[in-house]
Amino acid sequence: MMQATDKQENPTRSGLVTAPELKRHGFFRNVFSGIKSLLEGMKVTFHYLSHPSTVVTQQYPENRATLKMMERYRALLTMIHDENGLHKCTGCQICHDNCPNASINVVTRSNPVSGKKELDRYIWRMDSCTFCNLCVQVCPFGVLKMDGSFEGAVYDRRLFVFTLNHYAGPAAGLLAKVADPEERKKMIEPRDRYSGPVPLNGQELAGVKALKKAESGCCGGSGGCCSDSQGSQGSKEMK
Amino acid sequence: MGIITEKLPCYIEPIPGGSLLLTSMDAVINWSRANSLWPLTFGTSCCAIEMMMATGAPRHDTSRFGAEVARPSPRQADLLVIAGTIVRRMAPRLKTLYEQMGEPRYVMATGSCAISGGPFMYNSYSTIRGADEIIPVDVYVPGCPPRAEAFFYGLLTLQKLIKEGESVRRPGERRKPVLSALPPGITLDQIRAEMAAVLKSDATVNVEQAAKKLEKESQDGQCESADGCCCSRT
Amino acid sequence: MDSANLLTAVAAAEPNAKPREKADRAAVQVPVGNLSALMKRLRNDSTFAFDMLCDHTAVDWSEQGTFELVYQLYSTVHGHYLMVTTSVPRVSPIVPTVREFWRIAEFQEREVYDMFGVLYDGHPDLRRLFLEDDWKGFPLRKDYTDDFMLERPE
Amino acid sequence: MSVHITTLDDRVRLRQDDSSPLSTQEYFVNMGPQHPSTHGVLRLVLKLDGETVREVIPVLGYIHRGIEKMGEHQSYRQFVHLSDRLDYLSALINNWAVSMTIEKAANIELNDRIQVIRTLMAELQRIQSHQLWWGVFGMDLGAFTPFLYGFRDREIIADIFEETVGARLTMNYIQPGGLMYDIHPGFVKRVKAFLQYFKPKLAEYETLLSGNVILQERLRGVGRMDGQTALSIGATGPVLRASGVPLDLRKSEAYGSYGKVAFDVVIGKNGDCWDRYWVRLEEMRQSMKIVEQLIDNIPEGKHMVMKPAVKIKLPEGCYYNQVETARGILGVYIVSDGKESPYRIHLRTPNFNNLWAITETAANWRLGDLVAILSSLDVVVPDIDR
Amino acid sequence: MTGITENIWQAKTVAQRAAEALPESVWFALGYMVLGVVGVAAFIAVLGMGLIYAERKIAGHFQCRLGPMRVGWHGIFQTVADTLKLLLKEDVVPAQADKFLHILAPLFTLLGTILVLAVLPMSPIVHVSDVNIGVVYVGAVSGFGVLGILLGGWSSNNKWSLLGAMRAGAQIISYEISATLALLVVVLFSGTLRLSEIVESQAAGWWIWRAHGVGIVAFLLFFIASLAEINRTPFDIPEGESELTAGFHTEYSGMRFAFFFLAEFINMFIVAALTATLFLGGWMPFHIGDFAGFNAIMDMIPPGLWFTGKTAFLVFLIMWFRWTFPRLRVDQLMRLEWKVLLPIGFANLIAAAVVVLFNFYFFPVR
Repeated sequence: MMQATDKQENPTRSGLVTAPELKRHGFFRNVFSGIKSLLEGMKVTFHYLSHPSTVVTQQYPENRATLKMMERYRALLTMIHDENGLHKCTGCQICHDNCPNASINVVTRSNPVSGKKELDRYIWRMDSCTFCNLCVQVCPFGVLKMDGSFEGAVYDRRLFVFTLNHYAGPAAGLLAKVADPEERKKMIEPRDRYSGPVPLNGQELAGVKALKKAESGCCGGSGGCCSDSQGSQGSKEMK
Repeated sequence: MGIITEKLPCYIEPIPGGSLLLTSMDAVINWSRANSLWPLTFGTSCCAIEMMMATGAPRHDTSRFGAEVARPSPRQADLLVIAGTIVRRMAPRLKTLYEQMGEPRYVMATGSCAISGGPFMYNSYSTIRGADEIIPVDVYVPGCPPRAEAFFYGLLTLQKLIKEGESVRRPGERRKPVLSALPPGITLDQIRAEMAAVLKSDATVNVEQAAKKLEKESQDGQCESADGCCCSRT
Repeated sequence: MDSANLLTAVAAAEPNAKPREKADRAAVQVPVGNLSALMKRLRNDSTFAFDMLCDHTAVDWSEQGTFELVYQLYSTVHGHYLMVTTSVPRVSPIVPTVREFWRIAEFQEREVYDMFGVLYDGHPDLRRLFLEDDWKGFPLRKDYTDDFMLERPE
Repeated sequence: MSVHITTLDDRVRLRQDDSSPLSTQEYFVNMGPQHPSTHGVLRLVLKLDGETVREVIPVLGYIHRGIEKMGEHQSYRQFVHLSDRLDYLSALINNWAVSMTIEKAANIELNDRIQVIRTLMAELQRIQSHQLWWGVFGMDLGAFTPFLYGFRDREIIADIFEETVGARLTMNYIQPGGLMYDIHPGFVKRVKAFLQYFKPKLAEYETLLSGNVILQERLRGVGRMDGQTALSIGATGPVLRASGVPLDLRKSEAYGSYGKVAFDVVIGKNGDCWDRYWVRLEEMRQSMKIVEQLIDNIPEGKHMVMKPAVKIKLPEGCYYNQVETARGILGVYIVSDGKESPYRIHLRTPNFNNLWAITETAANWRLGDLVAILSSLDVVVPDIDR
Repeated sequence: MTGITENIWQAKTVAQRAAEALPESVWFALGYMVLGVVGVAAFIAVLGMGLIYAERKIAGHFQCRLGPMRVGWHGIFQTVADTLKLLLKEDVVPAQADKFLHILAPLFTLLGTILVLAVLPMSPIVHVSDVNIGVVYVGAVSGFGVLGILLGGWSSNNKWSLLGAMRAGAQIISYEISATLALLVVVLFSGTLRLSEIVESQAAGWWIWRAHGVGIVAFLLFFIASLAEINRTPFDIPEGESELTAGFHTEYSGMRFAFFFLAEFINMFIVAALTATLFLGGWMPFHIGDFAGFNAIMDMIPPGLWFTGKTAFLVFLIMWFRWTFPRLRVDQLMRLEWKVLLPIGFANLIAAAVVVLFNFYFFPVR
């Protein structure tokens, strides 16, 4: 087996490090070196006990105010809306096609005024999202970004279905071309960020049909089924 | 659950002042349960590593919550963290584990796989699409995998559920508190303001309606809809 | 040995072995009948000395009605790779086992049986590896259907 | 024809040995799928004689998700993110393996910057993976504190990844045609800070665990496996190297930037648990050496040589490529029929082969040794089951 | 020296007071007894919770983290919450288990610890019962613990439990021998089996060094063997988490698991307290020969505090071991006992006998 050593490529750089043999000594030497090794180990642990500065714990709920996620951390898909509240999504479906497990559903409609195809609802299923970032990468218009807000635990998995766009209507660039503010208002329709209970089964979710069914269902598309207006303040009370 | 939580309330309730006693009993019992969630050492895949980061890494340290006593035996555990994918072969075992746990037991599904099958949702002949198809889940923690802080947020959410949703008056039933309809970090006011900014006057009507609905529901304290948002367990 | 020399040497050792086309490394194709003999030669002959069976898997060419069995061999002595393939009909997929040459083949063959239903002649413990013993069908076959599986919605 | 299909029930049947009045009765015990030391949902059916392990029968499939079947329905780019979920502890290296196979097949040439960053990331991932292993190894042997120390140091690398990649475990960072992001401006500083931090910590690891007489007694000579058996079982990575076979693809194939750096292949002598332990510890040192050599010499260039929206189609044919992950050789076998998604994709995962070493090594050792051997093989179960 | 302490702290146990009171009134005596029982029970509960909290906190700081933080100030009520929860948790008895034995087992384990506590001289006044054969009694009743473990493991009808119980049985019984041999050294020196008298005999100096090298060896032997008897790391083989899931208490939940858990920690205290009593002078203050001033200052510290301090130090040592060392293997454990500790123990006992016989003392014994 050892002849393989010679056959290694890059022989100039190829060093081999071999594991050391564990030595056995006489009875008493064994006992004393054994006790010495135990004491050395105890010294290491005692060092940490006696130096409170080595404690590295970050106390999460207490440090919420100062906790800052890394800028690239991927925890929540968001649609970028500019200062006027407009997004650039055209409903082109590229993100949907690239999503590995169809967590993105782009529902389009034709505009009531201009009749053009445009974004109605941008539905994102956080429950199945793998945060692989492909959608953000492939978007030709830079519509999406991954946000670092990770606090998303809920009691009901239906709440993981989000509508990312704030309004249904043409993208920012197209809307800017419309001069008349009255017409602009007609062209867009509001959408909450949360779309309400959408059936969980993937088959039903696919397509507009399910959405319409949900809208006509018990709670309607806007308010959500069971709600807590406190949102993020909730966790402060938990303390 | 023993005598205290099962039979006693029936006797105490009729006594004058018994109701008050029960309420304070609730407070104490729920406090102890919420603060002593011993997890089962159970993890199937990637999420287990992040869970270990949360429970094991000194930086995060679940022992602050009293939840570092990971029990290898389901009999002694209170919290079953489903960390990772559940496949068809594992499903009966998961059910057994859940059944072996003594009441009160709580289940937390962390990560996309445990919530919905996640990356393995489609075209997989083996992956269960969501652990709640097998056992009832109390709290869902999104992420793939959720980071340690998200895990703690889930733990806090669970504590809230225990403190608000349990009572000795109705043993075995856990009432989920009013659900958070909005994504975390977003308040209704924020949406209202943003919407108003974009859509001026007439567009806000829709949001106002939603707000009224929300307020009404939160006053009622529970959901009226028939689709079972407020899951109770037997 | 580089791949051209290797192919020549294999062809000399086993006349029925033909180079497999459209492969990115040295690859030969042998009839099932010659597989066992060739593998024995490859394992024990010092010019080949393939002491490691890196990988063994199958491909379901359902249109041609065959399973292509793929063996990836590596020699730590010479540092060369060889891919050996053989085809068996889908209707009666029986292949001789190579377990006696490489221990790991026992488990890799079990996996292939589990996923494709390829039967290994002489295998000591041929049973399902990943799926339950009473699973119906072989999932990696192209015609596998399952009422549990969901298609990705478009 | 002697094809005989068996079931697990056939396998776990006891043969009563009544030949001698002194013969003891053997019995079967299920270890797993939920067991603290099987590191996931591995199930081992143990045939025990008292405390002594007579036979180990691994039963797999408790996390078999059918990734290979899914791969046939996904585009090449999408499949990369599934490779994260194989051996999640070396997710980046898995990404690299799949990407490299695709790049080789599609003849995509990469610039030096991409190669160097990939190599850096892979080595950091290797250190991180070994840190976790060290901690868990300590815990399996009953020492709880190393677990915490391993995780403490692992967090620092997780920070490095989080800053550049945006994820902590499942990265999807190395993609066909480059990298998802260029490195973060703070990357180099963080890595250097880590190197400075971790060197004394590694010495501390040695004092706390390696030098400990109890640990040495638990590992010496336990679960010995010679090189020939290891090769026959197809074991790779530290498990194979500990048995004295210096097979390291980083050296023999010199992919990425490994050809430009000096590092040593770490091998063991006896192939026992101690060697496997020591090989991994030393590999952390070697990985740090590689990182040190590369961190100051990241060449300029683009981080992506092709646009992410471009659909990849491989020419018809079959492609096999291997890389060295933290646990051994990961091989990716792609059969393409010229379409957007592979006709067949197969992953030769290192843990699949390494696991079977337990059937060779654990017999006639005690239950406690079985845990040590299993832990020294460092299996990640989702990587076995795929 | 003894005179001073006797004058200040007149040694009288609860049982003695009860016996004194008996002629006066039966009710009075009964009151004392009830007081003793309630005292011990309360003591056990508080002590157990305190020890568990301390362990978790100390473990935290050994491991660069904080330990319980969120329940009360620095998590001070953490174990209270745990106890309450465990009390109210569903008590599962597996269907296939031997129900009677399953329920009995944790009681046996806890009983063993309570009975030992009864004779521990914690200070001259806090001493429940002063048995004249205290040392023998301690050795005898601590065997209840292993009975509970064996019963628990057997009755659970679980192979892991049984394995754990068998390991525990082998281990505890083996190490009992070494512990007893080490204990006999002290008995040889002090010439009494009464624990209070053993403490008093150390007024001039603790046995650990007054008995020359013999004392130190006996101390180490006793401490190591006792660690093994209470299944603490590095000898936590019966409940080795990574090997046997949870060992003998795999099938226990709620209240009964809490008993095992509590017994484990009380045992830790008992080992520390016994070691302190036998080798470190119990509640005796630390004296150096004839330095009267120094000795007087030492005498001003109450004996209860001395006892607590010594015990706390040893408890800390046990925890320190736990959070540093890996665990041994079964056969190594047995080898350590039968091939290392036992021969040393015998040799040490003979050496002690020689010392006593020929009166090789640096200090006078009495």
